[in-house]
Amino acid sequence: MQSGFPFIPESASTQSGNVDALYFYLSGVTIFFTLLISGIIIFFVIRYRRRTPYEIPRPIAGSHRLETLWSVIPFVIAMSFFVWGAGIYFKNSRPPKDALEIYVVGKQWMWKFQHTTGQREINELHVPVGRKIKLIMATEDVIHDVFVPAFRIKADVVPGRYTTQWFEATKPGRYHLFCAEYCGMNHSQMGGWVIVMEPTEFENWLSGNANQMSPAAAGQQMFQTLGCASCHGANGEGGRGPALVGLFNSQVQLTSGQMKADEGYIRESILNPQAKIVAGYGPIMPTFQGQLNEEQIVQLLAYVKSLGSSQPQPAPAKPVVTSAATK
Amino acid sequence: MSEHIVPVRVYIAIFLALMVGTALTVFAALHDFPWQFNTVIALTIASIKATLVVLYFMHVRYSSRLVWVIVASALFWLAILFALTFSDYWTRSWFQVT
Amino acid sequence: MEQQRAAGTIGMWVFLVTEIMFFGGMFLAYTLYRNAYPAAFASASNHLDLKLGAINTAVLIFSSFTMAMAVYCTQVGKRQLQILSLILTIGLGVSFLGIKAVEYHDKYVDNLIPGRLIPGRPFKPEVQAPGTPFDEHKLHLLPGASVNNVEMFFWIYFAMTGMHALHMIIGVGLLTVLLIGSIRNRYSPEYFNPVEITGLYWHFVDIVWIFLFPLLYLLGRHLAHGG
Amino acid sequence: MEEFKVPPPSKVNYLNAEYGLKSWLLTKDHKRIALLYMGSISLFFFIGGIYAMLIRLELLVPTGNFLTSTTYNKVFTQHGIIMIFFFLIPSIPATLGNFLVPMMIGAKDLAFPRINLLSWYIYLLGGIVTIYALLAGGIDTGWTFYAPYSTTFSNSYVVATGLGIFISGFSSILTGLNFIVTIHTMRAPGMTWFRLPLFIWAHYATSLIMILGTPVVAITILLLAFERLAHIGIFDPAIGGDPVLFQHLFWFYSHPAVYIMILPSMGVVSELIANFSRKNIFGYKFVAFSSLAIAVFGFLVWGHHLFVASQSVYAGMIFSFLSFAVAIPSAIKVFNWSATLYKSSISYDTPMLYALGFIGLFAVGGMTGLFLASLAIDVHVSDTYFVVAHFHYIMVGGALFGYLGGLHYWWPKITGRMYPEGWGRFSALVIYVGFNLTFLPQFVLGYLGMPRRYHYYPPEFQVLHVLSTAGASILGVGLMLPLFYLLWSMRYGKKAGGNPWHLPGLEWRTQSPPLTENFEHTPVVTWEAYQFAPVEEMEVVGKFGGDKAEV
Ligand code: HEA
Ligand code: HEA
Ligand code: HEC
Ligand code: CUA
Ligand SMILES: [Cu+2]
Repeated sequence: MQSGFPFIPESASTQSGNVDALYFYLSGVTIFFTLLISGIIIFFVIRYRRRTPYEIPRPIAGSHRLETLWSVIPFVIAMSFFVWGAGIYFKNSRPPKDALEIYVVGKQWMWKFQHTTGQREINELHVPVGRKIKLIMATEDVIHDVFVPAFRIKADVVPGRYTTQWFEATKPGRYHLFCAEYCGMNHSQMGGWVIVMEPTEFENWLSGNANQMSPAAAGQQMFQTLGCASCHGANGEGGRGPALVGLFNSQVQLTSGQMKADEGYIRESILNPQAKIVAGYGPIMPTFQGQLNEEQIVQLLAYVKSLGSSQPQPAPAKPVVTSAATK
Repeated sequence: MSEHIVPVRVYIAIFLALMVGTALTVFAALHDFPWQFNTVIALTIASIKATLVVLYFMHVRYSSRLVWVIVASALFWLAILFALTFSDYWTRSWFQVT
Repeated sequence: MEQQRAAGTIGMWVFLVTEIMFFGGMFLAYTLYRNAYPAAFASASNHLDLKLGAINTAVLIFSSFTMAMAVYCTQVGKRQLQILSLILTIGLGVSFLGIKAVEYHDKYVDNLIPGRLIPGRPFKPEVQAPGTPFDEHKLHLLPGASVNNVEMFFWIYFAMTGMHALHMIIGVGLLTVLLIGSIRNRYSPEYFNPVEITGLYWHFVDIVWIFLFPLLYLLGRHLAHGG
Repeated sequence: MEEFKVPPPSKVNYLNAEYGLKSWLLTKDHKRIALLYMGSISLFFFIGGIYAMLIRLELLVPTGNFLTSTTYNKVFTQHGIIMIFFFLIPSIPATLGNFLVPMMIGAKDLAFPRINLLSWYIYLLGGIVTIYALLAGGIDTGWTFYAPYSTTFSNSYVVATGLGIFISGFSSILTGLNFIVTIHTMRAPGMTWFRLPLFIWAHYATSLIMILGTPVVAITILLLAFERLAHIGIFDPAIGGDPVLFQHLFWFYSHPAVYIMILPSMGVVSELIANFSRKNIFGYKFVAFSSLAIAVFGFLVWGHHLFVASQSVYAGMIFSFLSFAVAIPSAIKVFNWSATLYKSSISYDTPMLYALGFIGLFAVGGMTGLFLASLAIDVHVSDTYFVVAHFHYIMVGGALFGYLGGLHYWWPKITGRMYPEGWGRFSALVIYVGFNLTFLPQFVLGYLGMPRRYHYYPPEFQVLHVLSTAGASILGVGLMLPLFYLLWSMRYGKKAGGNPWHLPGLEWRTQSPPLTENFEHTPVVTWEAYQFAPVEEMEVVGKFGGDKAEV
């Protein structure tokens, strides 16, 4: 498990190398300045120690030139930190289009994962190496946080909305998964492992656990039992309510404007349908708030998404936080 | 500090202005203006009223520079609180609908 | 003495800065959620009693005026008028609180007290069904408004007006002390700092209301004409 | 030319002017109030320190079960709350600041002595309410109180603790208000703004933060309490609220609050560096204005605590940028202090050791803050021990070192007696070593991925945790020493005299301990800050500093 170099954790994702490089750069600068300052101080302290009890050294007023110098140099260095750090961050917070989606629901104190193909896991996540993975995350109760040190990723999971993050594992292995936002009694045990497998192995694992219903299928079932179908049509083709086919990622015409139908929007449409009314329809859809847990909402979402997205999905502008808060 | 004593007629004038402002703002609120102008009008009138109170009832107009600075800094910090918080919310997709 | 006076005034101004920031937190929350849920906030806003709100605004402005007069009368040494102004200010302040209490009671009757602020009386307004005759006790929801977010409005309404009322109560207390002081002839053109500082505080409370009134009562009125 | 006389030491001073408990509890003397504060914050420091020791003890093994998870969570929460709100925020301002601000500007007292006393009572009330909450069952939300855990899910005394913090917040507002008004209106004749010691500038900047930030956290905690009690709140997603708004409001205060903690310490260090090297501060104006700059910029960066909290990516970049900007005034201070030492006359007295230690440790703590401000790195190390190490470096290695240095420096003024120099140097050394051993390993732990607020942890982290605990025991012993020898010196220490360090500051131009009124006459200031005069002149009554310094 431990890598050869004991100061950094295992590096197992496409982004971990970038983060480490920046970390080394900052460490270098920090060590340099620490040594510089300590060196200067120690030198002065010895060189200019008090030799006679009452000596008075000549006052020196200061020097604008020097002061400007040591304001500008740190500023320039700091800006290099900023540009580099923000660059990696910005890139890493845009989930790629072709990512494999995995739904994550946190609750005190466990993680539930569900693959689009139906496999469910608790506190363990199996993923293939070399595939981009996007986590769509929700929580049943308080704020949690998915943290995988080996991938250098971390993002809070916030009540009332979806947050996302992504990674691409580069090395098969077992890596720590931690909850990194304090969430109560067993916060320190709310974790487990991310198991990265070779693609073929992963396929085997998938088929070995294939007896579960996919979230979309489960969502479809609920769509019937909850009575969504009575308004939206048996297959989401529309009726008293608008058609849901091709809804995902399309631009919806609302009475109050336009909006992209992302995950957050669909979630809100189910939980707080009054907030945003589709143009041409009345506010008749009942709210399902309080009747569904996050897992069920995720399944409905998966079903609506499975009805197809009308447009080629443009790269979302604000990842990690793409989501909208629910009303 | 100034020993400036503000004449009574100034107080009366300000008082009347404030009353007129109140009437105006209620009147304006009941009319439908395009875009967000209802909000703009309401807040502009409120700000004018507040400014009048601060300048005349609270004597800032006749006060030392220090008092001006104090008032200004309060507004400045309030602006920081708003501006930077909204730098988050306005760049989330939450506010896409207008 | 002069230094003392300056210190008192500056001290009060600095204190008012903290008050601004204190209310600032709530104004921020208000702005945020008003932007997020305009329809719900407008619907809730329209349910407030515009007439009482406007009267209260006038009452408070009038009290600010009498307060200013109290300071003036102390500065020029008109003691009788000074006492009268203080009594008027207190009276107006109390009237404001009385009217506010009436409004609060109306909300109580309509089950609009949010959360479980009043045990056993949760937030549960009746919503006016479309097409039914207008009932002032029912919540008239504009399109796009959800009752949940109306509750948010009412919480912000009670938090802000409640905090404001608390400041009014403290202000009335301070004014009462001043009144006793002036009856005992404690203040004079040479020594009027306590009156002046209390005045600053009182005007500040007035200013808060000057903003609360349009924000809480007026924005969104135009969406429901005459409502 | 104004003659300034050092009065022959009078037998009467502020300590023995009046006797009895009542004379202390009803005192309006800023110096006595400072001592009241000093007693109470020391008490809180020790409570907080005992919690720290419990944390370190428990983390000695990966699955320690000396405490249950619930208890562990309460322990670190209460450690954080007590150390921050009841120790570090009031530490320097309410003790050394209270004692010295009037003396350094040549005033008899603060502008509002009664408000000053009131602030202590408010602080005490807040402290008692908090202690009550701790005894009644404690609180387990983390010192940051994040909603909705704190509002809905925690089964602990959140409201009572919140109330305690809310109350004590007012004491900090009143202290800030008092300082601002005092510095504006009560400076002695001739004490212009640029003759003020840098300690005063630092306190002025601190006070600004106190009055501008504290009210926001007060209203936030109030709303949080309502949300918990009445199940109604602006942070509740069920009615459309956003839990992240709580974080914005909390950090709008709590980030600037970290500068409430460090600025006074920087003020102390400026005094120490100048006075123990007998040299005026290099670039006085830069250092003075950098304090104000920190106070202002400090309000612009709070979002760097929300980088992984689902804040918008763009806001993250803005806050990251601004966080780097706030580092520059700190950098200026560090370099100017170092430059002050050039061609100076450095003594190795205990306060100076603390000051030198401060510079190095603050630099490390501050620069690791830059790691956190670099977005990509923060994503990895946020909420890990890297953060824990960062802030202990600044708050213990920085702020606490400054406080200890200042305490030793002004001890003779406060008590009239010297502390034992040998013990002072020895314990400074022990503290320095213990401190680094405690917190240096935590940087490594953090980057390796050890999350903070973890009761149980994977075994591969144990070695570093053991190192840290070992360091903490050394640190604990080191911190006990001053307690003993300082108390000892109050009775047995060498008599100090008015100006044991031979310094020009106004506070040294009166007897130790000072009179209740501080000075016999209102001083008239004719000299610049840190203008050192030959010792003969400092000692001779009537030819004191000022007139000679005209040259
Ligand atoms: C006194 C307290 C104090 C101080 C002064 C600071 C100062 C700084 N802090 Fe720190 N911080 C805390 C206390 C403090 N902090 C605490 C308590 C937390 C955790 C809260 C919690 O979650 O519980 C925290 C957390 C924290 C985070 C969030 C981490 C996370 O949770 O993910 C960040 C992120 O940016 C940060 C950044 C900074 C920066 C940039 C500074 C800067 O001001 C530092 C500036 C100083 C220097 C830079 C050093 C001097 C300069 C030089 C030696 C020259 C060389 C410089 C250059 C080359 C640029 N801090
Ligand atoms: C002023 C602020 C301050 C100070 C001075 C300290 C001082 C110390 N802190 Fe603390 N700390 C915080 C503020 C502070 N801390 C905060 C804000 C948190 C975050 C809380 C949260 O997550 O919510 C934190 C969290 C924190 C953690 C992380 C807990 C976790 O995330 O799980 C740890 C772990 O090592 C720790 C250790 C220490 C140690 C060893 C000291 C030592 O320096 C303490 C030394 C002092 C003494 C030891 C007292 C004097 C001696 C005695 C009382 C005698 C007894 C001694 C012996 C028997 C040896 N602190
Ligand atoms: C009583 C009829 C009714 C029921 C039952 C119903 N809906 Fe709706 N739904 C509507 C109407 C009408 C609209 C359009 C108006 C609006 O936006 O509220 C709508 C809108 C939506 C939208 C947004 C569509 C768009 O084009 O933007 C989604 C998504 C949705 N519903 C999903 C569901 C799901 C999932 C269920 C079941 C859990 C459900 N609905 C149950 C009537 C209904
Ligand atoms: Cu979930 Cu911590
Ligand atoms: Cu910060």
